[in-house]
Amino acid sequence: MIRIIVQTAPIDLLAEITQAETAGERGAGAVATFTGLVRADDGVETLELEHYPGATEAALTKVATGAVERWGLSAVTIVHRVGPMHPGERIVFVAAASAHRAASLEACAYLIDRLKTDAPFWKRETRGTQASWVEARDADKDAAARWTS
Amino acid sequence: MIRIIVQTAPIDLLAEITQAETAGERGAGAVATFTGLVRADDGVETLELEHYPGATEAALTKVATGAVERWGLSAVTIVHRVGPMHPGERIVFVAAASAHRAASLEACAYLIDRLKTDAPFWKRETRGTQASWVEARDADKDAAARWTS
Amino acid sequence: MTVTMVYFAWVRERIGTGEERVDPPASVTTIAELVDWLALSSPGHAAAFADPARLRAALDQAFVPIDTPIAGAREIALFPPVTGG
Amino acid sequence: MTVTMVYFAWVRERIGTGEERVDPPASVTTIAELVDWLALSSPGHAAAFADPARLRAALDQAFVPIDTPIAGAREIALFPPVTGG
Repeated sequence: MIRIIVQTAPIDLLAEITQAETAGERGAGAVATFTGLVRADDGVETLELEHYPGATEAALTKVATGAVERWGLSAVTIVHRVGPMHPGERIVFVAAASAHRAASLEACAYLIDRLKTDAPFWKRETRGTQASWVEARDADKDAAARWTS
Repeated sequence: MIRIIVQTAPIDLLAEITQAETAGERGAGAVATFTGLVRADDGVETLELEHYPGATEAALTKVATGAVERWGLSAVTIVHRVGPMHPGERIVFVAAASAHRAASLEACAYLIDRLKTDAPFWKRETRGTQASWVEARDADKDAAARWTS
Repeated sequence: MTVTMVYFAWVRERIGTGEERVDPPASVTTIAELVDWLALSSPGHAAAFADPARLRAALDQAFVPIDTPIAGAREIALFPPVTGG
Repeated sequence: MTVTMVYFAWVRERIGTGEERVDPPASVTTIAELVDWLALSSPGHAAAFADPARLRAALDQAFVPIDTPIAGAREIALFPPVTGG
């Protein structure tokens, strides 16, 4: 079961994980998750996420479908928040559920690596009166590329 | 911050993840988790977990400390349930929190791989009137060994 | 041919709008040529498209290379490299 | 020398107790030798230790190889390969 959500509301972790645990005919034996949070360690006061409505959901669905096909998962969840948020708040949550642990762990890493390069989101950071768009990192491109082999 | 718990009570996911997210001076930018559940797909009605009190906590602390040293994590949590449990219930929860995602994802896989081979837990499955001890898997030994390089 | 342009992040900010409909001449056949042509339409467009290496594109909501032909496109998006997650 | 033996899983079940205090002779110097000596004490012990390759050991709560010397040990544990997680 694939669950893709782009929302302005805070991410409800417990509901999302429980859903991933119990999705599918028999539920999962293993659930791996990744949560990305707004970091407080570099002076950012507000982080604003912009996205491309429609194209974002299509890109995330493609990433999720690729993971299900590759690892035979019982559930994939991707929840990405958009709009303004503050240090400590959750930006993104991904979960991969499977019968055994290796598939869920690998798929979870795949989901977040691909999401970073394949989904149309842009981050703007505000520090005091200074706003700046976050630059894309080569490391993200490298991380995504390792899954194409 | 290292948090090691062996308990008979159900695992409180939300409390554990929130704790991992906010532990440390500045909190985390990335939290990876793994949850193992009792599978319902092979006829098991009850799974009972036995452990070696004292030695279990020492072994889990050693695994957690190794992960903190290797990946510079802001938090590691390992919660393992013992006693009888049923299909769909959580057996084990591990979390690794760090500034960036690669460290948390790798550390999370390390924690569960090492736990499988290094911590004194034993599983007994009951199907109808038949109880049997689960056999150790070579795959677990191989998974743990890949982290020693 | 009329096409809807959509812009995101600093491309949108520099141009001053997130969406506009444009009608390029027949000589404009690829997204890269469309960018060069749009750069002439205002100082904002010129600033947004000053460094084409920093631009990414989508055609009808699917990511595509910047040299992709525009024939038949309904919606073309221009934006910086993505930074989600 | 008196040492506390602790047993887990099917080792415990076959022996019929999770803990006992034993007093091996001086000729018993390693855990492997202790296992051979304990196997003589009851049919349950014999059944638990019939296949030494399936046994794992801990000395004073730390995992050790089965040929580890027992000198100075307070607690020795014998159990099957672990299956947690």
